[in-house]
Amino acid sequence: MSILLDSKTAVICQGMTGKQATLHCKQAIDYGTNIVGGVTPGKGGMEHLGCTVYDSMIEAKEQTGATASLIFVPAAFCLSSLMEAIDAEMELVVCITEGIPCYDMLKVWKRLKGSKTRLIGPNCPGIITPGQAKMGIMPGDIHQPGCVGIVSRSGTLTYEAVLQTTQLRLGQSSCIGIGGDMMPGTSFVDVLQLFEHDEQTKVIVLVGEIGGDAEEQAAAYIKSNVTKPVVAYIAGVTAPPGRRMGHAGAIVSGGQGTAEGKCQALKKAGVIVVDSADQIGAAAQSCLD
Amino acid sequence: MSILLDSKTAVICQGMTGKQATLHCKQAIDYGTNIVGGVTPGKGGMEHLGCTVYDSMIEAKEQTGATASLIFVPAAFCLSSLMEAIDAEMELVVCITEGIPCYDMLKVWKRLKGSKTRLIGPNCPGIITPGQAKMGIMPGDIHQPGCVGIVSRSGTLTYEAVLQTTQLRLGQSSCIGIGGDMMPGTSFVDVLQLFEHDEQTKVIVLVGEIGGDAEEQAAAYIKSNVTKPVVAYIAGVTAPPGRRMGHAGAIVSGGQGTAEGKCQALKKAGVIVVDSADQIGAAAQSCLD
Amino acid sequence: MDLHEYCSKELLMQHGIPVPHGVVVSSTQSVTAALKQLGTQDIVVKAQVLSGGRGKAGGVKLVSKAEVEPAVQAMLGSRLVTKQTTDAGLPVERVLLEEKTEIKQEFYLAMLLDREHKSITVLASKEGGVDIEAVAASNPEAMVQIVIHDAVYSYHIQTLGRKLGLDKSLYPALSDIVMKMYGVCMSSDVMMLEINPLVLTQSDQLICLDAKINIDQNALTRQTKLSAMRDFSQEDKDEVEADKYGLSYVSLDGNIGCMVNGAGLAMATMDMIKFCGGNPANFLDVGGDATEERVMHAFRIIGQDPNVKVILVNIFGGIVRCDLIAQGILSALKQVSLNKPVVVRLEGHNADLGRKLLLRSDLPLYANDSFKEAAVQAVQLSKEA
Amino acid sequence: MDLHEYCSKELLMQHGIPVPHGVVVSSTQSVTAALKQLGTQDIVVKAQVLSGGRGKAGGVKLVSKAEVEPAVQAMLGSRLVTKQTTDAGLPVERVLLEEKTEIKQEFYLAMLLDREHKSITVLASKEGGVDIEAVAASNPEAMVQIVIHDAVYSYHIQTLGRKLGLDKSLYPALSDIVMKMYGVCMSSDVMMLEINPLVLTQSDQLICLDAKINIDQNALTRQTKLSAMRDFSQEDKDEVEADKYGLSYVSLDGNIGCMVNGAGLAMATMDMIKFCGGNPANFLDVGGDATEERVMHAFRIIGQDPNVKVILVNIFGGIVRCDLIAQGILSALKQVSLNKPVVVRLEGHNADLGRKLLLRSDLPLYANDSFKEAAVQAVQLSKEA
Repeated sequence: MSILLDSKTAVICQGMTGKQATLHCKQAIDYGTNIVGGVTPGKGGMEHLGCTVYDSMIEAKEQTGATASLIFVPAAFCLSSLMEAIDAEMELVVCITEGIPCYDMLKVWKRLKGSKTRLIGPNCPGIITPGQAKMGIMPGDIHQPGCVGIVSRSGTLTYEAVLQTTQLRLGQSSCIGIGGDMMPGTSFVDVLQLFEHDEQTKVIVLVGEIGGDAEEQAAAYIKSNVTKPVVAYIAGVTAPPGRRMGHAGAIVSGGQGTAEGKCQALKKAGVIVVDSADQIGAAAQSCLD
Repeated sequence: MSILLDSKTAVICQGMTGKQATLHCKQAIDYGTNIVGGVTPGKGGMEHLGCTVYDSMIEAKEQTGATASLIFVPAAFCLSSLMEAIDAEMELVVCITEGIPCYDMLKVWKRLKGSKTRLIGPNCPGIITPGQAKMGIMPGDIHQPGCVGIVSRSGTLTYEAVLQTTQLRLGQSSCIGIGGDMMPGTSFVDVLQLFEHDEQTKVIVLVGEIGGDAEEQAAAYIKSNVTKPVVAYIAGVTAPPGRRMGHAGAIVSGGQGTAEGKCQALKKAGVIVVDSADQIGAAAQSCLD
Repeated sequence: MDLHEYCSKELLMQHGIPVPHGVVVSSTQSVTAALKQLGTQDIVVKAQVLSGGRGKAGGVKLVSKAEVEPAVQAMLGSRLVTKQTTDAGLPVERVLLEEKTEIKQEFYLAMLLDREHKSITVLASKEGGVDIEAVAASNPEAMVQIVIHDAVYSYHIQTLGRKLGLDKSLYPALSDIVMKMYGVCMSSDVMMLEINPLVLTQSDQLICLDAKINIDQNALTRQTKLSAMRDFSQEDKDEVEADKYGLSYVSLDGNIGCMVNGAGLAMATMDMIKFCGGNPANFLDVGGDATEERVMHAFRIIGQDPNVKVILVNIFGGIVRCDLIAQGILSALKQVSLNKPVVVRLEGHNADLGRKLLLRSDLPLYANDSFKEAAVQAVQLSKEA
Repeated sequence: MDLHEYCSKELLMQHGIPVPHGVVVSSTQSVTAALKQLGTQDIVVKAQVLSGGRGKAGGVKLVSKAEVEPAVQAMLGSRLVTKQTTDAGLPVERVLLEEKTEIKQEFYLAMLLDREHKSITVLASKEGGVDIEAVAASNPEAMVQIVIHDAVYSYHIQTLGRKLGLDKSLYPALSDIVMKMYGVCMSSDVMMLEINPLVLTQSDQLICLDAKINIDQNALTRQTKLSAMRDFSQEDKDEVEADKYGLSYVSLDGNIGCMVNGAGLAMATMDMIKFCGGNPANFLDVGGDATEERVMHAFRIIGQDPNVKVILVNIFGGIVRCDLIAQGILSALKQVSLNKPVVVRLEGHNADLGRKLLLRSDLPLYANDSFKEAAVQAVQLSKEA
């Protein structure tokens, strides 16, 4: 079992012929991901990484039967690509692109509502189901099939959690980076729900950060809906208010979105909150003893 | 049992202090409908028909706990009222208003998607659960509690079906006029689904008319999802193409939306299609023998 | 409401969409001044009537500047009969003079409010300048359909450009036109905006050679500029009059006049007449509150149709009491002297009382409490008359 | 990106939103000409710095026309220190001169991109012209919040008008302002548009007395006019420089410089330093591909902070190989002479190889394979230095 992605999921890459996309698609294919085609308007018919490139998503979907899309399109053009993927009714869309304007995401959000698409990202490392498939930019080799479900707003910080759980031989069921933007397509709550219903997942690791109220929402959801143990780490205890810490979403404003508030909410919901990032793996293991 | 509306449903009337609204609210209250308040901006605090009038829906909902709204607001202002009802997360909204511009309804449609609201209408007679409650302009006295579920795009034509089933002592479970506009909030398919799952409903009467493909969609749905007998009558066999027959939605264009096509589709789906409007009741009775 | 070609093009032009340079004239006197504004040697002369098929009917002519005035003279004041009009045709009160466009390729491009998808939908075809319904029927593959959910995105344009076989260098021009068409639709309550043909000129410009716009009837009160463009001369005069009194009226070619409350019941009544072997002369919905005044105007308008031999009234008294309606009918009939038999079927609230009132009158009235029997009676009377 | 008050007001004015009549000056010479354009006897003189709390800090003065020039002279070229700035304050390079408004009532009115509701949200209060966060904290009832899902509807305006206690005669003016504010937000990628105060004048006009606009950083490439208004003099010069090289840098007041890849890990590194008893000097994310050039610039910028005693590098080699990163660090350190100890923690792809490379060098480098131990080491070094 796994969530959202497995070795059979047929994946199209939008913007496949770009440099970054080529690098990461190659690694994804090597990892075992079933990438069945690419989309680059105007390059329809060409071959790339052993796949056919199509002019449009609808064509790519019709020809390949793909149900998922991985997006590497530059931020300025990404709105159109996201809409195209939603209009083509892709079930899973993973958007790696960083720097998409907020008002573009506002439009995407309105279209997502009531649509058939689940969007992960943007500005995220993507999703991996260890040993099966990956859609994203995470290094495959630090992962190992196992029982920890990891969900995170950050990239490299996720890898820390992955590495720790791999070194402790717990492994991961699936890892999802929901992204560092203000309005991610998939929230902590969405992923918690999936992990709660996933048999393979025995313990959930949530890696949050300052800004917004995603962690508070997660805490409320966990309290009433999650029976599995949850370990959390929140980055940004030392971040000063009013300053954007790299991620568009990582900003404490008007006293809202502090790490302290998030930790407290999670603790009240019964979550094991660790103080420093190197304790994530050990805390996850302690839940399984 | 009944669908959507019963004697306990707490109803707010938007535009309650208007002339038409006053007339029909009075009749609804006499019929037994649980009308708990009205909304007319600027008239908050006044008493009307024994109810309190509020300035806004959110206030009215908070004060009364209403879950349904009946709208009599003039077409030019109706978009705002519909949005207000949706934003207040009313579960059921019945909009009687005729003549709302299509582009306003386009906006309403986008908001309805993924919202908590079911909209009936606009440009419709409303919904009645005989013996319990009515939200709309239909004459209560021709109805009788019973086993026929009626759904229709027309007003007075629905009353024909009602009267016939009342005279045959079959009675009605619920009757819903989905309205004569191009883009009704609730479709035949939506109501068929409700009737299929309603224990009280033993036979379903569908009254359609030319224009659009709502009847064709209904036929497809019936074929694969409806186990109860369905009787249908389609008005407009003699209507010439390209002319709008009163209702905004009743127009045959480009060879699409003809009565003939609709009747054929329904017959193929196993529906009993009657040739003239006076046969509806008898056909419904024949299903129960 | 349909807009004339010259009005449609004016609206497009206001939004920055390219149309040929042209001038509309309503008299031969203004032709000379108009021609001074036009640059080409050959001029396209187009009769402004609200109907398709003008070309084949002689409503569109390509002539030299010298021949423009006689061509305009021939058109103005005449009635143009096309495939889509009645035999009486439509009056030509204005003629559009346009510069000739050198055509390399013709396309079809339309936007419509799509009730199925609850969106604006683009329809397009490589085969432009012809009867598009024929293309859609004979070669559906040639039609492109693109659903625009919330805005026009570059992927829509790329798809459209590819399907139309346009060179990539034309995508920006196509995008500009499509985006602006979308703007026209959203801001002007457009039900249908049809450009047929959209033309690629010899100098590789995209330009709208003909345009047809239909505006949402329900939005005319807020589209004041557009509703001022309504040309009643192009409409059925009885229908226009009925509209004035809030009556929905459509004239048909039978001989049994119908007066009904409710659009669905009105259609069902027409169908019932046909079912019983007769022929309806019209669709008429008097609306929810069949007041005496409305009923009177309805009788008057129905009576204006010389084909009508008998009138069938079918009223379902819902909220309104049938006895009041009966009184309305009686008093309306006294004011409008019809000299035609009227069959009245009343049902619903106080129907018995209503019928009694009608039967007591000395007018040629037949009261009937059955929908079908009333229709049978009307059909019989129409054959006797 | 924050806009200056005068830029914000210019943008509002372009959209037809009422603001006081004013002129911005950047030298005392232009004061006389500016005053000719202003009609009132008393003039409001406002220092243009990107900070709140200007009034209490002496950045806003109400003076007679005669006193304007000396007031401007005192402000221009000075640095304004407010509650919200650092002790160094911000340079005043422009001063806004405005006609005095006769105030009847002050309100707070803001629109912001609301991440929680995925919408634009209106925030408003009867208590305007004051610190709104204090109002929100002390009297949350006084704050109105209205979520705008897709457009401003009349019911929004009615709700807003009632909650602000406005007379109904002012609803149309309020509606006009709110609709246009919505237009500004949608067309200019506005994260926050704050009008504080919105003023009801003695002559019953609504007018925006102060305005603060923040533009989405991600949208600056398409908002060319607005991004041209960016005033680098108001920003931390190291942060501006870092931004030039694609580095996310925020200076803090500790003494341990940080260089990390990934925003989350960068924050976690700061936190770890604090957790181990130290104090981070900055947040710095070198980004996904920590190229040699970027690493070099990062070292240089961190090194410019005189407080920095030691640098902690924390890199998780995901796709990039750690040995390549180690080489980049070594060669960057050779180009930038730091004279400060550097603790490097490398993890991930080829981390062993990377560590070996670092250990072999003769630079003051400490390689460590544990996140926590590296932090402990850095803290210790910072205390020894």
